[in-house]
Amino acid sequence: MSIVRRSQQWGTFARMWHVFDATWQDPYQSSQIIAKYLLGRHKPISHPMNRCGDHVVVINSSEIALRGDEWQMRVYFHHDTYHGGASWTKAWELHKKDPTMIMKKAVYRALGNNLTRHQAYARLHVFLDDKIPLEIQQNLSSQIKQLRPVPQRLDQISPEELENFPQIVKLPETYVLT
Amino acid sequence: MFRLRVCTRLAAQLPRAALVNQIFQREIKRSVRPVLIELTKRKRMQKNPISQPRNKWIDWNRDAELYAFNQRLSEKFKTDLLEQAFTHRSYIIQEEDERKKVGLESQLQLVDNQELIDEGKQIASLVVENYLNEVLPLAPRECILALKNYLLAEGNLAKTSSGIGTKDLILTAEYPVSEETLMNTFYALVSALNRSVDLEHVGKFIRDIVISTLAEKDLIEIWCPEDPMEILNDILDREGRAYAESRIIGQTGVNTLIPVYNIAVYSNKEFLGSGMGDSIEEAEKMAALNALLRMFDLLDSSKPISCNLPIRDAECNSSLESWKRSDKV
Amino acid sequence: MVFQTVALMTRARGPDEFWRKRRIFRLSSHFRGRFRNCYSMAIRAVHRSLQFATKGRDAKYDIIRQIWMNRIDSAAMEHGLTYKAVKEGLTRSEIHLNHKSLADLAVWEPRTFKSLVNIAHERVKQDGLRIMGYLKAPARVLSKGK
Amino acid sequence: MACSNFSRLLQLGARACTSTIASNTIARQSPLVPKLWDLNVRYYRKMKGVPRHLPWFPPKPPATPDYQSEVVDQSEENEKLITEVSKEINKQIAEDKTGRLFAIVHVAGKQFKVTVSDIIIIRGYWPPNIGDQIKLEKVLLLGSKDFTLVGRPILNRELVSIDATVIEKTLSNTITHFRFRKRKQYRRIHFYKYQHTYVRINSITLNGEVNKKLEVEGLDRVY
Repeated sequence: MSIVRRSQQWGTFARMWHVFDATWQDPYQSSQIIAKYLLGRHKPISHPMNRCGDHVVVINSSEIALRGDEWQMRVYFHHDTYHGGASWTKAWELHKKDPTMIMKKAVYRALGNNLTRHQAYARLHVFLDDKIPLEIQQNLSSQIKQLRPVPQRLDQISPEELENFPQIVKLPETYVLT
Repeated sequence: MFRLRVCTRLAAQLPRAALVNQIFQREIKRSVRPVLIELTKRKRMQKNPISQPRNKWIDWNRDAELYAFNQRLSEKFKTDLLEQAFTHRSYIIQEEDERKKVGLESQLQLVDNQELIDEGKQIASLVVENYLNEVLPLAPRECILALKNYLLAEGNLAKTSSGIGTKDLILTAEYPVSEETLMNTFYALVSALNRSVDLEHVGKFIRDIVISTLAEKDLIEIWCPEDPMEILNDILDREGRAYAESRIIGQTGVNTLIPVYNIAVYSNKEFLGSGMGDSIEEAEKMAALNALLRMFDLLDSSKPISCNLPIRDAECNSSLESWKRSDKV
Repeated sequence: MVFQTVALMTRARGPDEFWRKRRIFRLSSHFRGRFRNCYSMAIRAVHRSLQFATKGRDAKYDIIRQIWMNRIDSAAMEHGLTYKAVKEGLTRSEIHLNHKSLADLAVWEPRTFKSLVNIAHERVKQDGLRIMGYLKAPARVLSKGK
Repeated sequence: MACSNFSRLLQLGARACTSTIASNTIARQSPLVPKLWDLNVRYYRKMKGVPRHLPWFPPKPPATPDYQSEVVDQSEENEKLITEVSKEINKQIAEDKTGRLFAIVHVAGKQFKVTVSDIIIIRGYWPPNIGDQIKLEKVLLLGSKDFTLVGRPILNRELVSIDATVIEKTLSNTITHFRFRKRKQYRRIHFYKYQHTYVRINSITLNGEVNKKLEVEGLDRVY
């Protein structure tokens, strides 16, 4: 193989590092996309026998948003193999214990059940906030688009802006809203 | 199906009696197996298996084979020249010695091919270089010479030579025929064709048989400049442009075992080429190499070597020391 | 019955089974354990493997087709379109490249593939198909041929 | 990364290729032939899989084209674009700077992506014999370093010529077709081979100019 071919191959089969911001994202929908990147299914060269998966760094996993009443209804099962060792943890409890766990479990499930799962899962790095180690930050080279835009919350808008926002009706200060 | 195949294979191996058996019997007889085992055992016990060159077999008809050689290649070799091209010096010496042993005094009426070989070497070298110059007008002289050396190397020519069927026709003392002899025979054939027809026809012969093998080769594997950055800067300097400047245009996995850097080289903000590598130095080298290959028109996307151009004299390409784009474009 | 010689006493045992078994052993030469050399086990394994081979020859094309579709999809997603939209747009523009060629182009000729995606996109937009989603059509593309 | 970077870098060139599609010479479709989608319009309108409409997303595109809005006549601008691009391509062709050409050809029911000195294997019965020089006429697409010509569905056969030679006719490996039902005394074994024809692509050439309007066409052969 000539050095030109070697270099071409090195570039083609490069392991990229993507970042995904999980703020206000549904972990179970976004894990479908993340799994695609981890398994390399987003590349035109992908093939079941071709290990071309990328690394994905998920940040702000503590800010995820579950749909509807899933925080109460979604339950995680664990058994410690002893009698009476079964335990059921609700999503909000698990999230309180470890804010990265729901994201990790969602991606683990989305990777599918075959031998590539563990290698692909090892390429997932989840962080609860946007503070990530410098050596990982330097590896990054691309960003995965969020599923939905993050809406602005009322408490994040500065009071000046709220003051200057055009109003249809200017209510008198003495008017009491009940 | 399998049965048929076994039968045919046996037919080739067994004496005639067994063959008759195969035709008239539905199955293979019980006696066949022990016989075959015995035969194999004996063959294995033989210390020096006798093998003879094909042209020593009694059914060998040399004249017919020479005629077939001519026809197969659709060439017009003159018969005496063809005969001479296949006759090596060692064969004549061997024959004369044998005659002396028997007691015959008369001289052999054979001419060896040494003269043809020397002439053929010159012709082949000339033709190949001319054609490569024509077909790769932007490549530097070093590249042309490297390609020529590759094409006219002993192994390559020997392969070509045996490919056109010279192996059994060669008259030489050695057996099996060495690569050098095969190569020399090819040169002798080239010269014989030159004397039989003309130089242009020989050019086509060499183009079709030797040069066309380049079409499937990666040329960079055969020739690759050693220090591309230095060469690139020399060329840019000669053309009066700014020195090459490299910039990282992409990188990923820097702190891992498999980092990838994508580096491009620019001259006065003009893009020259880009390359990938596992370190910055490597990627820079590849970028410079890419820029060079772009200039020399040796990329994958550049025009492939065509094997149907007419044979004519071409200008000699300039070497790396004096290569300039403005001369060519 | 009177046998004159010992040779005539021998029973005719029919054809030599060695060659029949040899055919099977040739096919089982790469199997593991006793499936390689014991005939009664080898014949069973060979039958199974030949059945798998027969079925697998057809099943292979389904898998290959899946891979082609996946490749086209991932290459199209790079330019913001789905597999479905690309295929639809190209068919409507009378460009009848099949899965294999499109996958080949996606891997080896990314620029050509991009231009095809753009054509498909423009066509899908013109015909007002919903599969286009919310993407903006590329500039400077004409998909209406005369 | 290689692919995405590559395409991003050379976006400009790719844009140039896309516009060639509209050229009059290349793309031609008969008005008599029913179009593929004519029958299925209703089906597409019912198609599912449309993204959910969230309040902060821009409004949906209409399901059918808006026929009542004002149509801006862009034909002049388009014509200008077409001439501009085809001029650039023709310049490359005239100077022989197209580089390596590749094409997608349709041979014996299959499509092959080929370039010069490739060998393609055609499976099954195919009449051409060893040594036959053939011209592959169904060219679906022709590409080079800087432009792509896309046929609708095929390119003009006077514009592109792909010459090929049949170099070998042989058979495939033996394929064993074995059917077996256990405990049912059912066992069938068949052996077969496919015919293989090896075809070497000798040259891919562009004859004449792209988007050139000829007075008379189709004179290269008479039926």
